[in-house]
Amino acid sequence: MHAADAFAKTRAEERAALVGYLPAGYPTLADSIKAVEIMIDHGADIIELGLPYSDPVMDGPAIQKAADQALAGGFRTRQVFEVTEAVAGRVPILVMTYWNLVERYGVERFARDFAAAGGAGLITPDLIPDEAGEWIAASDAHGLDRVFLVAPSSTEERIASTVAACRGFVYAQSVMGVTGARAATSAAAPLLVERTRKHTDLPIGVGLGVRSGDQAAEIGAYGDAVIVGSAIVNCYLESDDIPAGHQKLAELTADLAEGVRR
Amino acid sequence: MHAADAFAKTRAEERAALVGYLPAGYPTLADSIKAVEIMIDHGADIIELGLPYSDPVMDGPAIQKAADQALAGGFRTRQVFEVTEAVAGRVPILVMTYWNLVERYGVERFARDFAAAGGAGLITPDLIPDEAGEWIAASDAHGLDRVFLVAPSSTEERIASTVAACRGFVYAQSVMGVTGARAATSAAAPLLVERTRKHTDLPIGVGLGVRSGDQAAEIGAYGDAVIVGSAIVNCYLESDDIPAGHQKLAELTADLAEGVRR
Amino acid sequence: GHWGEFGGRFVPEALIAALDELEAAHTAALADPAFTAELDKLGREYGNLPSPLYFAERLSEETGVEVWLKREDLNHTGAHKIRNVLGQALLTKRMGKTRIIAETGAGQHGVASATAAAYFGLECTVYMGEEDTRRQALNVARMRLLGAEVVPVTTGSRTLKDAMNEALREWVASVDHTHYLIGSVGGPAPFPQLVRDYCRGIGDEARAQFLERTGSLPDVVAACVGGGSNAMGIFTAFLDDADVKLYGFEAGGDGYDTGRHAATITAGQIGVLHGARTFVLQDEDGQTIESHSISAGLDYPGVGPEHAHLAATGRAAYEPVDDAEAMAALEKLARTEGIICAIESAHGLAGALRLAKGLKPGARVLVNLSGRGDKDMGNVVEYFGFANEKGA
Amino acid sequence: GHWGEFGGRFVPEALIAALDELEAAHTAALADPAFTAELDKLGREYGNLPSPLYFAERLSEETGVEVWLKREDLNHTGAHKIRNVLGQALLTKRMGKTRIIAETGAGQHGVASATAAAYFGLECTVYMGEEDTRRQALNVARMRLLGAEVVPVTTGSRTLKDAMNEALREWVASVDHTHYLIGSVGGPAPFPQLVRDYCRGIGDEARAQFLERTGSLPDVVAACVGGGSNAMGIFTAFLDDADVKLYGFEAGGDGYDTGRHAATITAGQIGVLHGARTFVLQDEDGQTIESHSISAGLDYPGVGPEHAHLAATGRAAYEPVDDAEAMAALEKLARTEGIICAIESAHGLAGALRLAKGLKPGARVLVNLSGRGDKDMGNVVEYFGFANEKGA
Repeated sequence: MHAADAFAKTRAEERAALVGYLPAGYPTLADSIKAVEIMIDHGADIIELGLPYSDPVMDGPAIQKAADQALAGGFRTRQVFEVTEAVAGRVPILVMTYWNLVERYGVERFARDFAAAGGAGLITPDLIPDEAGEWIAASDAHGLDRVFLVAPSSTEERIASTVAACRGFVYAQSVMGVTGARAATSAAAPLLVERTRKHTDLPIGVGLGVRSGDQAAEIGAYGDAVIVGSAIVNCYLESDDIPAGHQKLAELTADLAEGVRR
Repeated sequence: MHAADAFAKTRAEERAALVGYLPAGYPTLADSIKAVEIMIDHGADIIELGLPYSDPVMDGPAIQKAADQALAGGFRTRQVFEVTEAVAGRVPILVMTYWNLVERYGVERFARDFAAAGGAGLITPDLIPDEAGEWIAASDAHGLDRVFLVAPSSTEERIASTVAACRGFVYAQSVMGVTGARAATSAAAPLLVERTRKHTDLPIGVGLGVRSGDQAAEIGAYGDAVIVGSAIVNCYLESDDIPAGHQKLAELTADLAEGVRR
Repeated sequence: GHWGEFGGRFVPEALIAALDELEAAHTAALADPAFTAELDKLGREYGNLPSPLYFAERLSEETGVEVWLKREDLNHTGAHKIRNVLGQALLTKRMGKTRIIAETGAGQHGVASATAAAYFGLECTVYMGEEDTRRQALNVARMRLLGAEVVPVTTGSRTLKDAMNEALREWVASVDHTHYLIGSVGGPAPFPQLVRDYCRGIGDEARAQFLERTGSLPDVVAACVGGGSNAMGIFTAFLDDADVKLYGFEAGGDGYDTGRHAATITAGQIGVLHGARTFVLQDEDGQTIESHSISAGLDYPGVGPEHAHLAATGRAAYEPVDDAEAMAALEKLARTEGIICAIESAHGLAGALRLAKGLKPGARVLVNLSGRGDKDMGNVVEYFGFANEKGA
Repeated sequence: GHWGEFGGRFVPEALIAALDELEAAHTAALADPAFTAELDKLGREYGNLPSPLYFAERLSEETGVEVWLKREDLNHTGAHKIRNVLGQALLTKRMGKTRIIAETGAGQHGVASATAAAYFGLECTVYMGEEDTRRQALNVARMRLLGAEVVPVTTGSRTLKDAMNEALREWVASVDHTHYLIGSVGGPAPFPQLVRDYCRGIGDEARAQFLERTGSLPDVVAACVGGGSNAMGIFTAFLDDADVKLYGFEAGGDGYDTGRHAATITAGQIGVLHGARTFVLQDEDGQTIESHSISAGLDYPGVGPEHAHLAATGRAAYEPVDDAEAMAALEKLARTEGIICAIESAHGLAGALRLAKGLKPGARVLVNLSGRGDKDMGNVVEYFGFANEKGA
C-alpha cells in the first residue's frame, strides 16, 4: 500500500486524510503496535512511524521525550520493520526518520527491508532532495514513497524542485518551529499550501501543532492531510499508565477523524 | 641612666652585659613590668622594651605572637612610658621600636616623654642613620641613646657611618634573618663584631638567637653585650599560666647571667 | 558546500533559505573591500590581532626540535574564537539581523558570542546544556554580565550536543531576524566554510610570520581538533604547501582503548550529525555516542566535514591524545615557558611533542596554541591536586 | 630614593647592601642597550606588547566624552604586571641571582612572578596570606602549575600586608642569592623607581598611540591606585604635560564614610610602612588598619611614595570609588564594549565616567584598563547574583 491509496479514498470522500504519528517503540515496542492499531481503528488514514533518534533537531519536548524513552527501552532501528510488518495492509505506513539512521543502516538495505515489511515510504525531515541522490535511487528501485518537506521560508524555486522529488504527498511544515501541540494553528499554513499547490498535483499534508478535531477540521479545509504527532504522544506522556494512554489515544483519534470529516 | 652606665660596670667586671628583651604589654601590662623586674633581679644589665607593632618585619614568630597579644590586649604606645617609669633607675631601659610608631607619636614628643620617664634610648631596627635626621636631633636634645644596627651584609663604609651615628652601643645583627631562638649561633657574628670594632670604641651588642647560658658565654667571649629576646618571650608562650612564665623567666635569666659571667 | 562526500546540508527545509541567504551574504562580504577592511580593523584594535608567533626556546632545547607557538591565547577573550564571532557578528549586521543565538559547551564560544553581541549591540541567546551550566558557572556569569541570555538545555545528555540541537530548533523559529552564530567548522553549509574563512587568519598570519622569522615554512603544523575551527584556521594557509605536514590531535579521553574518548575521526564512522555528513561517534544504529574528554572544548562526537575530507584524502593526519598526555604537556609548557594554555591546546602541543621524537633534530614544528588556560584551572586543580591544603 | 618627604628606605640595615646593589644594577641595566633591547624583544614576543589603545565608541556615545582604553588586559597573563616581572626577572639574571621571592594578595602578582620565573628558569617562592590562599585557590594552583612554591602566611591578618612582611623577613635571610620581586611601586628605594621604570611603557606607548590616533594628548588620564604600579605606569609619560590632568582612583570599599575602604591617600596619614614613608591607613598610634575593598588588588593600606608626592604637590588628584560604583562600571563596559575588565581597573573606569559628567563634550579621557576580569568572576557572581539557578 502507498500513500496514494489512502488519498484516492479521502479524495473520493472529499475530505482530508488523517495522518497519525507515533515513535516506533513508544511507549513500548508492543504498545507502539497496539497504538497504531488503535489509530487505524479510530479513523487514521495514514500512519507515520517515527524512528527514535538521539538528536532529533526538528522535534519539540514531547516527541524528544518519547524517542528518548524508546531508546532507553532498547529500541533498535531494525525493529521499525517489525512494527511495520505487524500493522501494514490496512493503511499506508510511512516512516519518519532523521537521515543518519538510514545512512547507518544502509540506504539501499533500508529501502529493501522496509519495502519487504510492507512499508509505503519515508518522510525525511532533515534530508532535502539536493542531498538525496542515493535515497531517490533506492526508493525508485523499491517503489517507496518519498515525502520531502516544504516550509514557509521556501522560495518558489525550492518548492518546485522539492515537490518534483516527492512521491505520495508533500509535507508542508506549517510553522517555523519544532513539532509540538499548539493552541492556534499557523496563519502561514494556508498560504504555504496555496503556494505549494501551484507546483504540484500531489496531496499536501499539513503538520505541526494539531491537537483537536476543531483544528483538524480547520486544516482539513485547505490541506489534503492533517498530520498529528505531539498530541498523540501526549496521550501517553500525560497518562498514569499505558492502558489509560491507549484510551486517550482512541478518544483523540476519534475526535480528529471526526474533524477531518466535517 | 644610660647604656654607658651598664657597660662601665660590665667592663669593670670584664664580662659581657646581658640585655633582656620583652614587648611592653606582654603578657599583660602589669606582668610586663613584673617580668622586667624579674630580669633585673636575676642579672640582666640592660632592658630592651619592645613596642608592639602590627607589622614587625624584623621579628620571627615568637615575638610577633607576643606583640599581637599585647595589641589585642589594648596596648597603646604611650603605655611604654608607664612601663619605663615603673622599672627605670636600676638598669638602663631602652625601647626597641619600628619607626612608624615613633613618627606617629611625634619624634620630638616621643623623645621628650620617654626621657621624662627615665628611658635611656631607642633601638631602631628599621631606621638607618640615613633616614634618621629628626631622631638624631631629638635624641641629642633629650640626651637619649641611639642604637642603630649593623649586619653581616653591611659594607665597611656603612659600618663606619652607622657606628658614628650610634650612642650607647651598637647592635650587631648576628644572622641574616629574623629574631628567634636558634640551636646554634651564627658563625658570622664574631666576624661582624671584629669588623665593627675597627670602626668604634662603643660596646657592641650581639643579638638574635641566644637561648642558653652556654650560648651567652660563647657570645660574651667576643661581644660586649648578649641580647636575648625570643627565648624570653618563649618563657610565657610555652607556659600554661603567667606565674609559671615568671618562674621560667627567672630561671632563664639566671642561666644567661651566669653565662655572661663565665 | 561539499568536500568529497563530506559536508552538505542535512537540515530542515525551513532553514535552507536562511543558509542560502547566509552563503550569498558571506560571499559578497568577503568580496567587499569595505567589509574586509572593517573586519581587519576590528581584529587589530579590538581583538588584539595578529597574535604573535613565539619561539619556545626552552621547550625546543628539551625536545631537540624547534617548537613555535601561534599565540592565540593572547587574543581578546583568550582564544582564536574571537576571530569567528567578530566575522559572523559583522556579517549579521550586514544582513540586517538584530539577534544572534549560539550553542556552547564549556562556555567559551558562548562568552565569545556574547562579547561580539555586546560589541555590536545585538541581542544574544546562548544555549548551554544544563549539566554544563552547572560545571561552568563562571562562564554563565560572564555571558550574563555581557548581557546575553543563557538558556539551560534540559534535553538529552544536557551537554554540548543537545545545546546544538536546541539552537537549531530555536533557529528554525526565529530565522527571519536571528543569525545562528555557530561555534566551529561544523553544521550545514555554508557554516564550515564560513567559520574557516573567519579563522584562517591564524594560518595566514602564522605562515607569513614563520617565513619572516625563519625564512622557511614549518615542517609540521599541529593543532587540536574538537569541532576543528582552530585546526582549520591554521591548516588552511598550508594546504597547498605539500611539504608541510598537517596533524590534528583529537581528544583521547581516558585512553583510546577504553572507548571513553572524543577521537571522532580516528574512531568514528561516516554519518550525518548537526547538518553535515562527517565522521561521527555513533553506535551500530547511528545513534550518537557520548564523547569523553577532560577538555570540554574537544568533548564533541562530531567533527567539521573538511577535516573528514582531509583525513580521507590523507592531506592531514589525525591521532588521539589522551587526557594524561595532554595534561603533562600543559604542565611542561607552564614550567618551561610560563604559559598556561587551554587544555584543548595542550592536546595539540602534546601531539607535537610526541611527533618531535620521530623528527630530525632542528625540525620546525608550528603548534596552534589556540587558547589560554584560565577557564580550565578548576580542572587543573582537580587533576594535579594543587589544592591549597596540599602545600599549606 | 625620595620624592619630597616620601619614599626612602625604612628597612633593616641587613638589606641595605642588597638595595644598593639592586639600585646600581638597575641603573646600569637601563643604560645598557643590550638589556633594554632584550627586554623590549621579550615584551613584544612574549608579553604581547605594546598593548592596543582602544577607542570605546559605544561608551563614548553614552557618556558624551571620548573614552580611550589602554588595553593592558590583553597582555600575557592578563594585566600590566607582566611588564614589571619581566623587567625584574631579567635584572635578577643580570645580577646573577638564581631565585626570586614575591608577595601576593589576590595572587595576580604571584602568578606573574611565577610566570617570569618559569620563563627564566629561576626558583620562585611566593608568600600569600593563608586567608588569601583559600579565597584565591585557583591562583594558588596557577602558581604551583608554573613551578612556584606558595607559602601560606599565618601571621597577622593573614592577607597581603602580612605576606609582604613575610617576604621581607625571608629576603633578609636569603638576600645573597635571592631577589625580592616586589609587586608594586612601594617598598624601600629603589623599588618604587624600579617598578615604575618597568611599568612606564604603559604611558609611553599610550602617549605615542594617542598622538598618532588623535593628533593630540588626552585631557584626562585615569587609573586605579592600590599600590599604584599601573597608575605610575601610565602617569609617568604625562607628568611633564601640564595640560593633561592625572587622576588616581582608590578603592572606596563599602563607602568612604563607612571607614571600610582602602582609600589610603584620601584617608590615610603620612607614615612608614613596608620600607617607605608614604600615606598609610593607620590608627592614632601608627598601627596599620586593615583595608577593605571588593578588589583584592586594591585592598592594601599603603600606597607607592611617588603617588603620595604627586598628591601632596597636586600634580595628580586622588579620589575614592566605592565597590558599587566600580561594579556598575564593570558591568557597563561589559555590556557596551564586550570587555570584562578586572575589578581593579573598573575603579579607574568608574572614576573616569564620574569625571566625564563635568567635562566638556568631546573631551578625551584615557583610562588604563590595567587587567582582565577572568580572575574576578567569583566576585562578580557573588555581587550580581549571576548564579545559574537565577536564569535556569
